[in-house]
Amino acid sequence: SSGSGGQAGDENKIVVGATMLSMQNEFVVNVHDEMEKKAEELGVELIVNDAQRSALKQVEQVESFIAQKVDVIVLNPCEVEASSPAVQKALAANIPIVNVNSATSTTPTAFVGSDDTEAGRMAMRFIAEKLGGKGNVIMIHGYMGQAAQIQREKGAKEVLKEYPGLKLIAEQTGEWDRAKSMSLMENWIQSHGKGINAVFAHNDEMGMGALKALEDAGLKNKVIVVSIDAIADALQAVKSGRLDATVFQNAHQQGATAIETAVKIVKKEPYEKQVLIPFELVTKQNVAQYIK
Amino acid sequence: MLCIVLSVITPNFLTLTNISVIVKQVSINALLAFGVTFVIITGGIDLSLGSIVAVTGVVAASFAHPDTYPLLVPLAIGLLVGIAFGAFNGFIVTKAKVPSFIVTLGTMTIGRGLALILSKGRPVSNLSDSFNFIGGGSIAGIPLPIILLGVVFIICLLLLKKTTIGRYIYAIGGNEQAAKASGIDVNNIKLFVYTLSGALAALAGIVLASRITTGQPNIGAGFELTAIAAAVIGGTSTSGGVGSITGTLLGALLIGVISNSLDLLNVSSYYQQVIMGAIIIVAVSIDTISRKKGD
Amino acid sequence: MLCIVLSVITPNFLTLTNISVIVKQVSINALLAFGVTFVIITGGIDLSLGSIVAVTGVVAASFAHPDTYPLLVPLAIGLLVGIAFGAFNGFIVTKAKVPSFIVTLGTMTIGRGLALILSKGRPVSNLSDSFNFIGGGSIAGIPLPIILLGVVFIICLLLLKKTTIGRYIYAIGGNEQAAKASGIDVNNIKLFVYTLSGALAALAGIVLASRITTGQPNIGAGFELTAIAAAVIGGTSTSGGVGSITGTLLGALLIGVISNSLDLLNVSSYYQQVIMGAIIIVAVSIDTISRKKGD
Amino acid sequence: MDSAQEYILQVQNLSKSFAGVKALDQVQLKVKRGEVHALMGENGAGKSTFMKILIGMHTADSGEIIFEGQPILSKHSHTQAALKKGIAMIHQELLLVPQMTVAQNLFLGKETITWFPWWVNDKRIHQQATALLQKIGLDIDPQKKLKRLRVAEMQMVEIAKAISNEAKIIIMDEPTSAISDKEVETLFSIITDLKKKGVAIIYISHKMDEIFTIADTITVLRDGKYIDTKPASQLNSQTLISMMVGRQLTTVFPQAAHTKGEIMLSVKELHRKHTFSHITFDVHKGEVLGIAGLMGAGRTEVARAICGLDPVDRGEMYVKGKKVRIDSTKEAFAQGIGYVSEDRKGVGLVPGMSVKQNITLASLEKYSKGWFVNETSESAVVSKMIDELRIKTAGLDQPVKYLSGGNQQKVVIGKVLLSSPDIIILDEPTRGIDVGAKAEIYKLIHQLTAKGIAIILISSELPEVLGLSDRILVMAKGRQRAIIPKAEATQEKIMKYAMEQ
Ligand SMILES: Nc1ncnc2c1ncn2[C@@H]1O[C@H](COP(=O)(O)OP(=O)(O)OP(=O)(O)O)[C@@H](O)[C@H]1O
Ligand SMILES: Nc1ncnc2c1ncn2[C@@H]1O[C@H](COP(=O)(O)OP(=O)(O)OP(=O)(O)O)[C@@H](O)[C@H]1O
Ligand SMILES: [Mg+2]
Ligand SMILES: [Mg+2]
Repeated sequence: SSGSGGQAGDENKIVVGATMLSMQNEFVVNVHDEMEKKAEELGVELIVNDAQRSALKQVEQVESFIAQKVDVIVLNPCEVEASSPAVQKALAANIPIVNVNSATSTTPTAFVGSDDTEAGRMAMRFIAEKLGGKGNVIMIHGYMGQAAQIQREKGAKEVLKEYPGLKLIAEQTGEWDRAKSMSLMENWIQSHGKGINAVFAHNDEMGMGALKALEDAGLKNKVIVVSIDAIADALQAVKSGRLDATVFQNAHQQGATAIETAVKIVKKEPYEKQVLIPFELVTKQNVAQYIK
Repeated sequence: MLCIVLSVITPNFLTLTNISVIVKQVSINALLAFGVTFVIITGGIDLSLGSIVAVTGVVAASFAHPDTYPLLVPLAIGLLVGIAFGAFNGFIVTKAKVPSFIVTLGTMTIGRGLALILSKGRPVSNLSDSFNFIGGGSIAGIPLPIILLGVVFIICLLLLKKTTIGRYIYAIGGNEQAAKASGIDVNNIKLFVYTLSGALAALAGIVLASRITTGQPNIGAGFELTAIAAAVIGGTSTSGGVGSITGTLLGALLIGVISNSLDLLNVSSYYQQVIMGAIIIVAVSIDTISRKKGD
Repeated sequence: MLCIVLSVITPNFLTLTNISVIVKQVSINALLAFGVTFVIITGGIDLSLGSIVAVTGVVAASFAHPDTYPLLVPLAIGLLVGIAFGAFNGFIVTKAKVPSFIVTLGTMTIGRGLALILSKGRPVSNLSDSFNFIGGGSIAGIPLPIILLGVVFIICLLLLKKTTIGRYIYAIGGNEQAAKASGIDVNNIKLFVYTLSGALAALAGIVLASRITTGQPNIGAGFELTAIAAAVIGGTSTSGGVGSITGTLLGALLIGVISNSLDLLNVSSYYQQVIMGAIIIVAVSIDTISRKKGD
Repeated sequence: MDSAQEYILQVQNLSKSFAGVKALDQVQLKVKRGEVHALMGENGAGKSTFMKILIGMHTADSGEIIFEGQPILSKHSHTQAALKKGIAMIHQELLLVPQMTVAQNLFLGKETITWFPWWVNDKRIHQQATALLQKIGLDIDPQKKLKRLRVAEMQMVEIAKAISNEAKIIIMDEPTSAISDKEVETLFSIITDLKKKGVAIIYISHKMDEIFTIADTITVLRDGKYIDTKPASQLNSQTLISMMVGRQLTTVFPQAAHTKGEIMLSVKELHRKHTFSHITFDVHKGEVLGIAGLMGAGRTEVARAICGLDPVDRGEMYVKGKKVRIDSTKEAFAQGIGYVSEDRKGVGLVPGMSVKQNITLASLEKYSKGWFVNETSESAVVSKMIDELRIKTAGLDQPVKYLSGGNQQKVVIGKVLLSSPDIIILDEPTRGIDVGAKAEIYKLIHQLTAKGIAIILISSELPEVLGLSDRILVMAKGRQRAIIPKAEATQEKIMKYAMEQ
């Protein structure tokens, strides 16, 4: 069957068009899986496109959804600004659009996600408390310019400002990548050696990379490592006491709520314009409840 | 041959709006591919395209905030940046005789860095409506990027097929020694070709920034490979001397149509990649084999 | 020449541990660069390296969970996958006569898709200690990746310089017609070269997966360019017939040292890119100019 | 009755066409052991195509090849098999690897295997190469990169390579097109040796005197068709030529008195490190200045320097009395100097471009309005040139790489003529050109001088230099040894200066 959308097939079946930031990102894949599950449960047709991190592609995919006349669009934005035209176009075409996970500068019909600034704050506050407000910190950024990177940095730096005893001795982008961040950490161990007290990585992949480098250098027991996302690998590492903490971002709830909200909008049922799903700090104490 | 592949794949999707969507989507890649076609015909390569797209986008956007400068300023400055990059590539390739692969790999990295430095790593947004019109507006119902693509296509076509410069470009790629011995100023032509490629990348960068209403410092990574792929699928030989603008346009359309179709068919993005790769190999294989038979 | 650049840059960083760190970091890129050096000398290119790294990493990791298969199984299967990819590249290049750029661009996309399909887009983790030892362990204080790099280096060096196969590889790149007229089985040699490149990429993929203790489906994008850059910086000519394994190793080291130094100096990543690009262009320019003077 | 024993090679009804153009039409050939069998025909007659089928580089469309009583399949490219069976070939277009050394080229594909399979022993190869080069009296360092050699040396390497194959039959496709008399002698003594060992030679050349010196039997092709096979003793130059061209052909060097005019080009004390020095001469309007010398005398280098292809270290040049500095070919063209290179493949042609595009490449601006090429006037002028030079081509748009060697040479000449130069440097202009075309080029040279064009003619064929030049400059070892007026010039005198140390 040609997938070309709403006018074909079952008259009553709602068609949802979704464009995802990148299906190579474990977190996004998790959100996506939950969306599919929910779509099946609610009996709606879900068309998923992968923007492969390109805002341009994302805009194009939304244009394509508009041409296909889908009933509602779910957008997992690549960029705050650059993905905005997608929202504008959908609204202009009178198709409701729901942002999931991160924001665009143009306000969509509804937003489901979490506040990345809060995640940055949470992680850095954990470090500050563990170090007693004094020590040398390293930050490994995500891909520069992406919303998650900008906001996680912002949150972390807010906390750093509160603790003048904490010194940010180095920061660099690990491009969300485990191998890259491992190399970075190896190099920092060369230049800063035992001077490093804590590492904050913008995601778990990079956190795990830094962790491995520290372990290889025999420094792990002296350095606190915290990252964000709570991917399976990271949860295992927290459980076994290798990783000090990760921040749980609830992919499942985000994905499910996004579809629910989208369907509500189409059915003209009442819906919340903004659903903020809180981050949760995961440490050795509470890790058990996050491991499936 | 490619035409056949295109028309076999396409029919289901040939609604008028969808064609316009596809062509619009293809326009950025086609602009880049036109430029790199010239470079490849001379026997070189240009890997800096994606970064030039990012830099020019960022720079143009910085001058395109509402109520600051007239529209001409961001356009002119953006183009100049692209031309400067292209000219730099051409200069090093011709003067220092460094392989174009290395030079443009270098400017690719430099360009990316500059885009990030100039934008401080943050997207440059809040652009004037007139600027955003370039990538988003239409004239007489035809989206502006499509019109632009058409104009550039015709200019490039004429330039390559009908002018002395075009003839010299083929000659250099076919046998540089012979071109030199025929009194052709090889260095100047090469300089021109890289500059043109840079200028077209700048144009693409401006259209792109306007289309997504932001100057994105990290956009465009990998664009160069897709552009080169379009050129090579369209029959341009990476060993130089052979190629055409029409072929490149068809190559770009093929890539665009495949990816659009797969999206429409709701093929999972993982399988999309496998299918896309396979179609490209198969299409070019059939093309090569049938051309050989004709020999 | 490159040696000089290296030693000018390096002295501050010449602690023994740092050298070992650099070489370890360089090892992945060097393995890929060795393979692609063979391909480039025959006049081809291999863009599929990064994807092969990802696929083999994912596949090997899938068979490397603790208490499942003996270590040999993930290693053998991983290598086989890489060999299959390489052989496929070689097969299409020689049989369908499709330009290697297109073939390997196709397999690059296919490989990435397969890696994602096989891993369902999620990293494959929880690997056995013995598997993780390959990339993380040391023998007599020397990290295993460095030992491996040394062994592969010597094999590649001998293969290219001392065997008939190496001789024929140069001949094909230098003048394919002449090679054919001398009775060399050009297709077989090309097949071998792409297969070797695939096998080395598989090796790199296994080492990398072991080093980061996960099979990552999205790793390796852009690795091919860095590998090609190492080869070309090391003097391999993209037009074929010229190149050496030692040169490629130096090229890879240069890239590694620069990026390590810039990290150590805590240069912002934006400026790092600009500096990295500039150094590459300048280094190769000086190299080219001085070599021309020596003529 | 012909016994299969006697004939090492028998070819029957062989046909081959390229994209509809019949290159070979039912040709046949019978070669005896130990004979030198000349294959003759005009440019484009199909000789090289025929030979490439024998060596397995082309596939025949139909026909039968019997080698040593066994049929050879010509369905696949099988160069390797042909070499193994004992067929070797000296290629018209030198097929060598420029980046590899002489020794490596000589033993490419037959490196001696040592203690380990695939292991090459470069020392052994080097020794063997030295011995081989010595045997054929060639003074080249086997460790030199091939691209550093002169064209003539490359041709000798190609010859040495074919000989080292220990083949039963050696095909020689214009082996002497780039070498001088001394090397030709060497080659002929090698051929005599080979004959004694029972090796058969198929010999292709456009040089008549060579044919009658060396050939036992002659087979003639014309337009891809088999004409006849005769013992060489039954033919002479005239009868052979008429078999080849199908008509009578006379006058080799047309005798027209040149009227010497003003000095067009004057070169004073030109010097380039390691290549030539003290080059001083004038060329007058309407004059042919011949440059003679042995292989490697530096003639080509002087020509390249004058045309701006290579830089000079010292010296002055005057065009029509005006001092000029020429740093690029563009300037040379602007000063009215045109150059026909001896290396048509490397410097002369863009192989992938059409005949038309190659011919107008150096003068395109004349056939364009503004930036745009005026294709009508371009086609018209090219058609005229094709007629004038009798270039055999399927059309204006035929890529030159599909032309036969001789016709390619004519394209290069046509290109330079179109740039309407005042001074033309012809470097081995008749290399690989058949007798008919040669006569036409000689005629052309006279037409040009009659128009007042000054010509510098570099040629390794002494009769040609003697026959065409008004004065002859002799070079040896990069130095100018003498300038001899035509009246005083003899072969012996030229050779005396050319051999000077
Ligand atoms: N690969 C090819 N494709 C198309 N036509 C070709 C090809 N090779 C040769 N020809 C044509 O076949 C004919 C015979 O060419 P060939 O090279 O065999 O001539 P030849 O007798 O060797 O001439 P010469 O004396 O000039 O070397 C020519 O008309 C040529 O244009
Ligand atoms: N050292 C070198 N490096 C590069 N090219 C060289 C070198 N020596 C000679 N050549 C090439 O060889 C050609 C000149 O050689 P050639 O033997 O024709 O010289 P010549 O003195 O004119 O001899 P001939 O008498 O054979 O014409 C030039 O085209 C040049 O490019
Ligand atoms: Mg011939
Ligand atoms: Mg010469």
